[in-house]
Amino acid sequence: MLGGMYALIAMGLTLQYGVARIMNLSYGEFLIAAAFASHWLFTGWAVSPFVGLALVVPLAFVLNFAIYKLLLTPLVRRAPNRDALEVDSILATFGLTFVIQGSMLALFGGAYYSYSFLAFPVQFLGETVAANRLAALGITILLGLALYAALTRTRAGTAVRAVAVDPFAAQLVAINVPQASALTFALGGALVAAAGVLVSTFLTFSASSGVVFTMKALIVVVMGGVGNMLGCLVAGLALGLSEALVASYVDPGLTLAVNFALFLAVLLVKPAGLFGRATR
Amino acid sequence: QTSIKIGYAISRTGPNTGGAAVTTIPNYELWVKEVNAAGGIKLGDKRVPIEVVQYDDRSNAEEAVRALERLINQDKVDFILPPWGTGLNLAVGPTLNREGYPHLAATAVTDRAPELAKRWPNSFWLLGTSADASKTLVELLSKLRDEKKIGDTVAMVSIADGFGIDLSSAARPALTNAKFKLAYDKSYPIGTQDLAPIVNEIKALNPDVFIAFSYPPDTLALTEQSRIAGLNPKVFYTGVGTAFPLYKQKFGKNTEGVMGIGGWSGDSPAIKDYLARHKASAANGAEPDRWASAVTYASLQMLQQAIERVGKIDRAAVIKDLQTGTFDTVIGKVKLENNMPTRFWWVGQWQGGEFYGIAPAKNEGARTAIVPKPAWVAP
Amino acid sequence: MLEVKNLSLAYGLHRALDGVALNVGRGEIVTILGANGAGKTSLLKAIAGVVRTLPGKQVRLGGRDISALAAHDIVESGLALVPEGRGIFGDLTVKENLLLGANPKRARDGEAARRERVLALFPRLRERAAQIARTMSGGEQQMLAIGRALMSNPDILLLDEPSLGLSPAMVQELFATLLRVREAGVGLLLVEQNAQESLRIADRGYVLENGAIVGHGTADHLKSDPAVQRAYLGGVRPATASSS
Amino acid sequence: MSARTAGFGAVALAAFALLALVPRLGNPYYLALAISLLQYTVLATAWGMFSGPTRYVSLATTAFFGVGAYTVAVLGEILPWPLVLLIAAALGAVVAAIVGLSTLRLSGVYFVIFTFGLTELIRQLVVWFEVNKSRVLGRYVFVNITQADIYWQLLALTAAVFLLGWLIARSRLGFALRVIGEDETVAKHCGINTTFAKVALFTISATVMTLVGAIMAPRWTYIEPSIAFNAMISFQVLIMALLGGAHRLWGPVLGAVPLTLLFELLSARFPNTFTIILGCIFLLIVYMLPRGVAGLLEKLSTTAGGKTTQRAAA
Amino acid sequence: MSQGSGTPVLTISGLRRAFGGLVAVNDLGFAVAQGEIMGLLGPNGSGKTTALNLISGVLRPDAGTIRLMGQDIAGLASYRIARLGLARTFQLVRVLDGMDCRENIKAGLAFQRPHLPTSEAELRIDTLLHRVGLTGHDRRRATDLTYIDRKRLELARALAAKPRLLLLDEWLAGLNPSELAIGIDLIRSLRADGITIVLVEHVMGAVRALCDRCIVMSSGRKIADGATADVLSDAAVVKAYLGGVAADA
Ligand SMILES: Nc1ncnc2c1ncn2[C@@H]1O[C@H](COP(=O)(O)OP(=O)(O)OP(=O)(O)O)[C@@H](O)[C@H]1O
Ligand SMILES: Nc1ncnc2c1ncn2[C@@H]1O[C@H](COP(=O)(O)OP(=O)(O)OP(=O)(O)O)[C@@H](O)[C@H]1O
Ligand SMILES: NC(=[NH2+])NCCC[C@H](N)C(=O)O
Ligand SMILES: [Mg+2]
Ligand SMILES: [Mg+2]
Repeated sequence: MLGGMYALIAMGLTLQYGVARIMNLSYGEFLIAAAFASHWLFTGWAVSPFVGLALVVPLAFVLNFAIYKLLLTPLVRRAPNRDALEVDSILATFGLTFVIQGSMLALFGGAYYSYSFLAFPVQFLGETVAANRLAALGITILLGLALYAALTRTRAGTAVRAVAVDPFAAQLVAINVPQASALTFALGGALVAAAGVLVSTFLTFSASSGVVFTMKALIVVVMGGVGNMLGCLVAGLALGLSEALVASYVDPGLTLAVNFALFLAVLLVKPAGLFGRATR
Repeated sequence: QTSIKIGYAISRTGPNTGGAAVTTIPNYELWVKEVNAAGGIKLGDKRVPIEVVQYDDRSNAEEAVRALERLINQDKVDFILPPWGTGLNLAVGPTLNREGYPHLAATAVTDRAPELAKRWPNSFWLLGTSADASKTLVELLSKLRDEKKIGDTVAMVSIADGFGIDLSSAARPALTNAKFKLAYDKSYPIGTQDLAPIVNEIKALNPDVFIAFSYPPDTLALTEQSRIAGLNPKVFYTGVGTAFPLYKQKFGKNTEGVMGIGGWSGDSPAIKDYLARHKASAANGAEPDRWASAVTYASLQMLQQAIERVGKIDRAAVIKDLQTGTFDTVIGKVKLENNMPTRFWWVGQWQGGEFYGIAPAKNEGARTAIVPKPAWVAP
Repeated sequence: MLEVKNLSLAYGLHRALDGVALNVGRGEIVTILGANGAGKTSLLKAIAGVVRTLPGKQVRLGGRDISALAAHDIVESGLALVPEGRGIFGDLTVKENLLLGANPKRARDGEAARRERVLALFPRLRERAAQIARTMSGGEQQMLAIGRALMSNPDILLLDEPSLGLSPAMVQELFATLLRVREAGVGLLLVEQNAQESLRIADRGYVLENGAIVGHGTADHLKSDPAVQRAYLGGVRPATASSS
Repeated sequence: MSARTAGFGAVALAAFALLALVPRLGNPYYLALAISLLQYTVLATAWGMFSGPTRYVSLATTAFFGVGAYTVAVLGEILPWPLVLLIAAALGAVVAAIVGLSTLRLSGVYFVIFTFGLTELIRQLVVWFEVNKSRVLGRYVFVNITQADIYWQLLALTAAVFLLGWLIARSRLGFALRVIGEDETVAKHCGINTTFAKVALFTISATVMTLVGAIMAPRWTYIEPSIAFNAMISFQVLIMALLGGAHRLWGPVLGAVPLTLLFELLSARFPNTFTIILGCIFLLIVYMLPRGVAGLLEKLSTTAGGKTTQRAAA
Repeated sequence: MSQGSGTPVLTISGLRRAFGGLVAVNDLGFAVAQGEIMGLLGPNGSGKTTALNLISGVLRPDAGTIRLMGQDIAGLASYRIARLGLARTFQLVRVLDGMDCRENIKAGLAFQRPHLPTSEAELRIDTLLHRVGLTGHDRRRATDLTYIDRKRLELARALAAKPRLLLLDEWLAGLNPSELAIGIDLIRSLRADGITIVLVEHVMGAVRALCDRCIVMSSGRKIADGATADVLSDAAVVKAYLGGVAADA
């Protein structure tokens, strides 16, 4: 269950970082922003989050596209190499984190927000689970597999990965690199918005809870292997599962510890993540 | 003296934001607005308005300490209002003590409160100790058992931080001494996002009493999960956040019979009036938290009354007055003993959409507990 | 087919190309001779649009002005570059690299047939379809780079030292292939260190010195030019000089 | 060379002597500010000492800072202060050596996030241990250490760090690290024991961070994991060092000092819109100073506008 | 320096390394005598670079022994092997781009045992700069060098350690004919210093000019071993490597 959520929140980042090469530290803030949007639509206008998805996700896509074009393109242009871009994007999105968080604080204040949607029990594999979480899990797996297939099985998806591997060579095979990067970044933004909406149906959040999601997402992304959708899905589910198992059979106090230990162990055994290809 | 400068540093960003935004900030703002609307604080025979200097401590102990040092040395404020939460109140304690400012900690729960009050005579610990909280809860449970309203299996979870651990460490021996059976006793780390495994396991144990010493996000999550899993014990008690307006907003009818830490005398006219004023003043008509909000507001009233009785900016005298005086506040008459109140609300319960104090039962306005808790209804 | 006029390029203050003009006809192999650092690589990159050039250039491909196009659009219009250092996608498989070669829309028709031709040319690529490109040997990567460029169905193919790191047998095969590619009507602009080899298959050649064209002529003409011989065909003296 | 070094040393010495007088100003606020400045100066410099030459971006600052602070929380009231510091430093060094040995084969983000995960793991374990074994969470430290004492200790540490950094840069270890930063494979073929070099530097840098945590701890009376292991510290230090320019020993200071002051100024002036303004200013800085403050200074001081160091793909 | 010509500098036997199912080096064995320049040839992907990586410690062998001057170095860390007197260059030239030429060379000698005193090291750097033809480029950064100068610098760095054995992976590739001549002279001159060289190269002219002996690999296995002229006219080698027409360039 929880694993689904971990995978969900990480998918957008694996696109943005793994493919568009932007290490987006303001990732969690975008997620919370979408959660707020959904909350506002639901409590203010009685718009179901599923309908909200249809509103918020395209909006996020456009917004992220604009952000990439306006804020990040200059950095991409001036970066002499990948490392420099990574440093620059860390710094810039760190600044962006403050801007977005500050705006949300101004708009919504610092209080906790939460609402109830699909909060009824359903039976699933002999377990009683909340419908909203199950819905999120289902959507995650669908999205994850669809994206994975798109990235690996189609030419366009392969092109997107090619940009990640070598932007210089990508233009030699007629890929419009700036455009492809912007679209990928925007797609990542749309995914995180979807995650935000879904997460808001079952988690309590506040304007300052973004960081937590950024870090969780980063961990899942890295554990799965940067840029790999399937890795993202598997790593997310593995983390969620281990957390649940430890909570039930060992000690709920150790869930996060075990989570991190699992993550560290994976990296020690496979330094490039579960599905990563060792670069060096 | 044309104004009284009052400063505070509060968590506007960082993990404490949620608590500060619900419990502390609206009350500081409400109080300042009301006082200034009335012309200010009475110093001798004239009224001087309050001038506010405020900072963001970013939920960080170091920032909080430095912000206070700035308030004191740069802004030269006359009085300081404390930050939100136990940790930060402890962090700023030495500074306020050294500089001789009264320290009215209204959102800190710590077992070292009596000792700290001795060490720092300027500090006042208005929310009490966790040992007291646990003891009161267990007394209530014992009474209910004696009345044959509940059995003796208890499941307890606590958040793994100072608050949850203090409370559970105090509750554990208290429960055992009272011959309760502790069927489940675990803690979970801050930031746990899925409490379903815990709730499911407890459900399987089918306890009579469920106790969670939790924080707002997990208080909501535990309640929601319990409803989904159908964990419906005779006593359902959760921690910080149960008394929040958000809780009522989210769970509506399902709040009925839920117990939680805190509570207030919901029937008292003073509280009713306070609730109305709070709603009118706060952004989006937000309601106060039914525990520390009222205490916070009361602490401000106490400060004002002490200043007015002294009649001038004399912090030592104000501290003295706070130690010895009697105050008329929204939570009733307050007279501190050893820098702590004598009366706390430790257990509250949602009854008909209001969170009433139910224990200690000797408190004025205490309601009788609804036990067993009614079954969850579909939302 | 390809006409270049007034092409200039500077890295900071250093002028790497100065008013270069050249042309390559349909089905023609043209080679560029020049010392290390003369600007050969820069020239190919400039034509392919992957470096910023000084204003005033004119590049026409099949009569169409492509001077203002971005690199990816230049590929679309029928010009492919096999860059120095190969420029393959190291983390992708051989198969995916070839798939991307056919990414330009003009290359979609007949993709399967072209792939067959490329794989027939470099059987190693067929064997290793699923290998991660980065882990291939130096020469195998070179094959992949050329194969990928061919997949884009170019009218003009620019090759920057394609024989680098290839075994002698492979070089011969490569040159034979280039001749066959030319047969199909593709124009080739070839940069090689080994001027002798390249003049052998080329129709014409240009001599580039310090960023400027200082001479050109047919391959035979260049081969017999004493200045060219001295500068670029010095060749290696046979092994007799070495002690045994 | 040596005359210049001596001259520079004299100036530095004088500067430190002058700085030592800050507590005498008698304004606790300035003292607090100075403590903050020193804290971040040391942390960022220590960070840059390792991450600058090796280009490993570490988020483990908090882990070591926290270990230091927690050591004080546990032992501060029991043992004499110098011994507490010594134990903290030793603990930090041991943890760093273990971490270093296990992690330095990771590269890029994998290392970054690993260090973050590690910090969280340590924190979770501390929490779990406290909850289940010592049954307290949140410890009180009442020790007789004044703000001025903290300041002086930090100042001494600052001096030590710069001296150390300077010595390392001139040593073979420093050179080895630069080679590693350029191309690790080549470094190995030059006979450099890359693992040892990296672990050694990581340990030195981490020990310093641990000491900062230990020295700062008495400032807060109450220490719990969320205070000691506050992940923000890692981020702030990283940002400061990057902004200042981690490729120079003195680079991180140039980020730490202005940023600390900026944070301070903004939170003093604009407590409510603090975050937004900070974010905007931050973005501005990033766009205007592509190579950090150190890069800007270098550009101003040399006419030969240097090209960016390129990292050969290893 | 012609002492100890009896023991081979490098002895390899039964060397094997596989990547997944692909056996890149298979039961490879040979010995290189002191002062010899040995050519290691073979078609693309035959395992030459892999063999060099195994010898220099970049990769661990799955099986086999590698002896450097009698000492078994199979599986040793590359920095240890380097300190035992083995230096190499890379198929794609690798210099320390952010450093100047002096520092690049210094990197090659600073970590050898025993340490050289500073003055001697500086002297050695000067000598090497001169030796490879980079005099006057001391303070130029490696990025700013031309291709051949980068190759020169890489060689100088490898030489800085005074290696007993030098592995050159296509060091001559990409040079034009006149540069090639310079390069060949440079390598030949190394032999006079008593450096033993294993040379991977596809430029036959250079192989003929330099190598006393050649080994030819194909699909990871050794298919020929002997005097250069003999090996290059061997039918199997011609078929697998040189192609129909014997290379004559
Ligand atoms: N990115 C760059 N920045 C600065 N100078 C450059 C850059 N690329 C090339 N140069 C310089 O421009 C000149 C021409 O370089 P170019 O690579 O085009 O030569 P080339 O003829 O291809 O040489 P080679 O035979 O070595 O491949 C050289 O002096 C080179 O140093
Ligand atoms: N890390 C790896 N993973 C998988 N296969 C590899 C790896 N490294 C090398 N190979 C394969 O092993 C074989 C030998 O490669 P190697 O680089 O040793 O060839 P080479 O003889 O140096 O060729 P070239 O002359 O083209 O440089 C090749 O087929 C190559 O694809
Ligand atoms: N109603 C409240 N918000 N109470 C505040 C409790 C604070 C809690 N003890 C803390 O540490 O942080
Ligand atoms: Mg070139
Ligand atoms: Mg090779």
